[in-house]
Amino acid sequence: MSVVEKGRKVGLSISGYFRKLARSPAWTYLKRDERAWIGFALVILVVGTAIFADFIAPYGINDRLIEEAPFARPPGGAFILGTDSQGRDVFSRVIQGTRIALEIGLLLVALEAVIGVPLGLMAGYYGGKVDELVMRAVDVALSFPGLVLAAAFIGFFGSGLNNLIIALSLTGWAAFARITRAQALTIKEQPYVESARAIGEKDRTIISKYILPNGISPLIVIATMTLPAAILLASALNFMGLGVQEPTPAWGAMLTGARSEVLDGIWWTALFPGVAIIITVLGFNFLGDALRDALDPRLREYKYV
Amino acid sequence: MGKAEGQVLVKAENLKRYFRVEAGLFSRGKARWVHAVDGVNLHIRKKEIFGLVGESGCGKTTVGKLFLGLERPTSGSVYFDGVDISKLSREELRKLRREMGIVYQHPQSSLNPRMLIEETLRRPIEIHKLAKNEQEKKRMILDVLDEVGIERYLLERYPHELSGGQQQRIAIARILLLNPKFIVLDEPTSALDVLVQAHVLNILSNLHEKFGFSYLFISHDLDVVEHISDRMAVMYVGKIVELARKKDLRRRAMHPYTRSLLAAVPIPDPRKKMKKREILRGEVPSAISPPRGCRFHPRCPHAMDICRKKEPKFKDVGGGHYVACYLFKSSR
Amino acid sequence: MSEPILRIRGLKTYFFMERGTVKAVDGVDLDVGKKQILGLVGETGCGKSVTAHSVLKLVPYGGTIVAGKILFEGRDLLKLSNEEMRKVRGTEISMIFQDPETSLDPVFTLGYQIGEPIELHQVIEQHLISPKEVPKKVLEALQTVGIPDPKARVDSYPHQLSGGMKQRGMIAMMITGTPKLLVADEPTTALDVTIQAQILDLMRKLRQKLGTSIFLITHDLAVVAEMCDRVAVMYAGQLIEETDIIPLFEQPLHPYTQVLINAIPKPGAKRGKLATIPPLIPNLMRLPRGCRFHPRCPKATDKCKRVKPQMIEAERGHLVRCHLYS
Amino acid sequence: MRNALGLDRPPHVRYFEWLGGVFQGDLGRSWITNRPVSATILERLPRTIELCLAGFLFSVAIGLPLGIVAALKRKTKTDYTAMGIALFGVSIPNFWLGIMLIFIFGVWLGWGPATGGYGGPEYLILPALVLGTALSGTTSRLTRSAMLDVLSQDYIRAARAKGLRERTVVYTHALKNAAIPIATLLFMRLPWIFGGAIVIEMVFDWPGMGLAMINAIHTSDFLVIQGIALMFVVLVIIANMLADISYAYLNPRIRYGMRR
Repeated sequence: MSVVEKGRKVGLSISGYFRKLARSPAWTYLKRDERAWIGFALVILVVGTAIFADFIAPYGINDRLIEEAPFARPPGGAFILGTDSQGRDVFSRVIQGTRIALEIGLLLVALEAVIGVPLGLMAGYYGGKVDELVMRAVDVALSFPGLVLAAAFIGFFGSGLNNLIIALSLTGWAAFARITRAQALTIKEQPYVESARAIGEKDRTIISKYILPNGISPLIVIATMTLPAAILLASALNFMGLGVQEPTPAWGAMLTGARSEVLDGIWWTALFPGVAIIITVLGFNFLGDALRDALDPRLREYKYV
Repeated sequence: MGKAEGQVLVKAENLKRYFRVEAGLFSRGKARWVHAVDGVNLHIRKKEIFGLVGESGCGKTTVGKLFLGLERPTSGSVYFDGVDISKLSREELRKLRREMGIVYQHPQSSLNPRMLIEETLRRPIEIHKLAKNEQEKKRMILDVLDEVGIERYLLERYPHELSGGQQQRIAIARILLLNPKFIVLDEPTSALDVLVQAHVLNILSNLHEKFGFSYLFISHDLDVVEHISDRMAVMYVGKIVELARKKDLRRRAMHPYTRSLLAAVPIPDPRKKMKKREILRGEVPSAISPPRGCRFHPRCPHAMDICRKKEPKFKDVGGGHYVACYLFKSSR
Repeated sequence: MSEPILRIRGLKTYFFMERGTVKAVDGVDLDVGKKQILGLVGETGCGKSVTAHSVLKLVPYGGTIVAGKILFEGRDLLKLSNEEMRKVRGTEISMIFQDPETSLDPVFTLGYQIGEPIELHQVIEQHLISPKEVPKKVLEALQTVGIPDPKARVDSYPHQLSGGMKQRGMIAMMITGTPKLLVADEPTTALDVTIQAQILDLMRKLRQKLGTSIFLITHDLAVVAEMCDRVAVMYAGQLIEETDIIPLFEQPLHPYTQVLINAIPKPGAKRGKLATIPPLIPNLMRLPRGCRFHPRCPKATDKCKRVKPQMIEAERGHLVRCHLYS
Repeated sequence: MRNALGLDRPPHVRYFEWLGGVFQGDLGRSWITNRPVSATILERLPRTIELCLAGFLFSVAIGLPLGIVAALKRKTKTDYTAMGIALFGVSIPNFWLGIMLIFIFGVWLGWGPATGGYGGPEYLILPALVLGTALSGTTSRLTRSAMLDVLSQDYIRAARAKGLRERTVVYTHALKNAAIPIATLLFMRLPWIFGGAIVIEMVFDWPGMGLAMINAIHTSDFLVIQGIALMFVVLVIIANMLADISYAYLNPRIRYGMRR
C-alpha cells in the first residue's frame, strides 16, 4: 500500500516534476552540456544585476556628474565606463538598463505565449475551420519582417514601452501558435491520446493532461529562444528612437546618439551598452541551444546500438 | 448459423469508412477517397476470439476502430449489445467506453509519457467512478497488477522506464480495470520479440479463459492469429474475402488470396521450404482506386472474365465458412 | 565444406558512451561458406546488426571495432585502409538494408543510383567497360531483380515506386558489381508477407545465378528456416549456438534456442501454452557474471552463475556455449 | 490646408481612397515634401535591394561552408568553434556592430568613408558585411542541422555500402538533400534582411527605403510610411514565392507529383 501512496503523492507534487526531470535522459544530457552551464551562468549574472541594480549602480541614471565640457569623459577614475555627452555615468546607466531589457523581453514573450499557445492548441486539436483561420493568420505574421511591421505600427500609434511591446507581439505570437499546433497535431495522433479517448476521457482532460504536458518541451525551447530575439528587436527599435524615450536608460536608446559620437572619437558610450546586450542575448541563446538539443532526441547520443 | 455457439456481442453491417486525401500541390481541390473499409459484414460472439488478418493498408485497423466508435463509419452500422453505436452522441459513447477496450501495437506510445504508471491505472477508475473510496482504488490497482504479473514497485515509474513487454501488460491492465466485455487487440505483439510475444499471448489467453472477454485480434501475422483465434477472417483492400473457423481456414482455404497468403508465410520448419510453392506476383493495389470487379483479380491465377467486371458476393459455403469468390457456390 | 569466403575471428565492437561501454559485439567467431546462406538470429539489441555492419566497417556513429579479424578470402579487412576498404564495398561485399522506404536517396532517380557504383567501380576504377555501356548495365541489373518494365523505371524517383519495388531497386543497386558476399540486415522485416516471399525468392535466385554468399541477419526464425543452410544464434553480444539448419530446429542444444523455437506460435500449439522465459532484456553495459543467459535460464546451475561457458563442439559441426554439454 | 490634404474626412474613407489609388500606381504624396510617394520608392528601392542582395550573398558565402564543416566534424573542436562563432553572430546587435566598425575602420584606421552614405563599392562593404553577419549565423546553424539530419539517414549508409567515395557521399547525396530545407528556409528568411536593412541604412546613412521610412515616422508622414510598408509586403510575397519555387524545383516529390 505504501508504495501506492508514495506514488500518488509524487505524481501530483511539484517535486514529482523535478524527479521526472532528473530521471529523464534530457536532464542527464543537459547536465553534461557546457553551453548549458555557460548560458546559465550568464543568465544568472544578468538577472542578478537586474535585481540588485540599485545596489550596484554607483550613481543615479540622470545625475549630471560633470560640470564643464567635455561632458563625455573616457573610462577611468570615478567613472569606470566613462560618462556620456550629458555627463552621466555610463556604468550606472548600463546596469539599470538590464532591468528594462529583461522587462521588455519577459513581457513580450509572455504576451506572445498567452496569445499563441491557446490558438495553437485549438487549431491543432479541433482542426477544421478554426485551424484554417489560425494558420492563415500565422502564415501572414510569420512571413512579415517583425521590425518593419513594428516600425509602421509605431509610426501610426506613437512610441513608448507599451506600444513597443504590442508592436512586436503583432508577429511574435505566430511562432508560439505554430509550434503548439504542430505539437497538438502530432500528439493527437499518438495512441496514448486515442487510448485516453477509448477509456472515456473528456476532451478537456485530454488537452490538459495528455496533450499540453507532452508538448511543453518545445514551447520552453521556443520561449528561451524568443527572449533574446525579442531583446535584440526591442533594442533596434529603441536605437531608432521608436521605443522607450530619454532619459530611460534602455541600451538601444543609449546608442542612438553614439553613432555621431564615435566620429569624434567617443567610443565608450557606444561600446558598453552593446556589450551588455551581447552578454544578455548570448546567455539566453546558449541556454536555448542546449535545451533544444537536450529535448530533441534526434540529436542526442547515438542512433542505435 | 448455430445459435448454440453463443450470442452475438458486436456486429458490423455493410460497414464503410472512406478517408479524404488531398491530391497534392499542383492538383488542389481534386480530393480523392481512400476506401479503407468498403462494405464489411461480420459479428463477434460473446466470449469469442475473432482473428482478422491482412497485409498493411488493407483496412483492418480501421475496422477495429469502427467497432469501438473511435472512428465514425461513412455508412453502415456497428451494433454493440444490440445498440447501434454509430448513432450515439459523443457523450453517450463516452459512457459506453467502459464496456470495451483497445490495445495497440506500440506499447510505449500507448501510455502517456508524462503520467506515472500509477496514475495511468488510476484514470479509468476515476473517469467511470468505479471505486467508492481511496482504499478500494488501491486494492483494484494492486489486484489488476497481479493479473498481468507486474511488480508493485513499477507503479512509481514512467512508461519509458519499462520494457516493451511490461508496457504492453500495463496497457492490458488499464483495460482490465474497466472489466469490459469486448477488447480490440490491434497488432498487440507485432513490435515485440518472439519471447516477449509468447509471454503476452499467454497472458491474453489466460485472461480470456478467466474473464470471458470477446477479443477482436487484428494482425498481419497469420500464425499468431491462428494460434489465438476461434474464428478468423482475411481482409484484402477494404473487404473481407474469406471467413471461417480457424481449423477450416488453413485446411480448407478457398479464396485464392487466402491460399497465396498461406503459401507466402514462412514456416519455421526447414524441411518444408517454400521453394516449390507458388509465389504470388504483383503488389497490393492502392485503396484510392481499387480494381473494378473482384479486387484480387489482377494478381489472381484463376481470374475469369466475370471477376474483372462484377464484384463477387460474400456467401456462405456451409459450416459458417464464407468466401467472396466466383469459384465457389453458395450452400443455399 | 570448402574454404569459407568470410571468417570472423574474435570480433569485438564496442560503443563508448558517456554512461558506460556497450559491448554490442563481444568476441564473435563466424564463418560464411562459399555460396552459403548463413543466418544470424537473435532478439532486438543482441548485437546481430552491429556484427553485420562491422563486416563492411560501417559501424554507426559512436561505435568502434576494438579487436578481432575479419578475413575475406584470406585478407583481413580490418587491416585495410579506408580507401582500400571503400573499393571492397559494392564490388566484393555489398549490403542490403531493412527499410526500403529510407534506403534510397529521394532526390535521385533509380537509374542514377544504380548507375553510380557501376560508373565508379567498373568504368573509373577498373576500366572494365566504357561509359556508354553504363545504361545497359543498369537495365541488366533491373532485369536481374525482376522489376517489371525496367526501361520506364530507370527514370523513376523512389517516391514513385511501391515498397516491394524499392526493395528490388536497392538490391539491384547493391549487386551491380556481382559481389561475392551479400550482407542482408533484416531485408524483409519491413515488408508484407506476400512481398517478403517475393524478395526471399529473389535472394535465393541471386545466389544461384551469381554464386553470391549471403550473410542474413534476422529475428525471424521462420525466415531462417526458409532460407539458410547454417545458423548462428546470438545472445547479448556473443554467439551461443551454431549449427546446420535441420539440427537447429530438430535438436537445439542451448536452452535459449530451445525456448526461442518453442515460443513461435505454430499450428497445433495450444493456446496459452507457448514456451517463455522471464522477459529480462540483458543490459549490455552491465552483463551478469558467469553465463550471460543464466538469469533467465530454466536449467541454470550454480556453475552457470560463476563460470563463463566456452563455445564447444558438442556434436559434429554443432557448436554450443553451455555448461550442460561440457 | 486641411481641406487640400483631405484631412477633414474620416480615416477609413481616406484609407479606401488611398487603396483605390494603389491599384492605379498612385501611392499619394508626402505632405512634407509634396513628392509622389511612388517616386520616392522607385528611387530608393534599388538601393535597398542592392544592400540586401550583397548582405544575403555574404551570409551564404560565410554561413554555408561553416555549417557544412561543423556537421562533418560533429562534436569536435572545429564544430564547437564554428557554432560558437555562429551563435556570436546571431547575438550581436547589428546596429552596434555597424557603429563599432565605423569607429574601427573609418575613424581609427581611416580606411573608408566614416560618415557612410551612398556611392561606390567602398560604401557598400561595411553595411553589407554587418547585414550579412547575423544571417550568416542563422545560415550556418541551419546548414549544420540540415546536414546532420541528412547524414544520419539510411540512404547515406547505403551510399557508403555501395563503395562511393566520401566526397561523393557528402557533396552529392548529402548536400543535395540538405539543400531542400536550406534553400527554402533561406528564402523564407529573406524578409528578415529587409527588416535588418532599416536599421543598417540608418547607421550608415544609406539612402534606401528604410531610412526614408524612419524619417517618415519621425515626421508623421503617414502616406510615406504606408507606401513603404506596402512595398515591403510585396517583397515578402516575392520572397515566399522564391521559397516555394526553390522547394518545388529541388524536391522531386513535388516536381513529379505524388503519383504512384
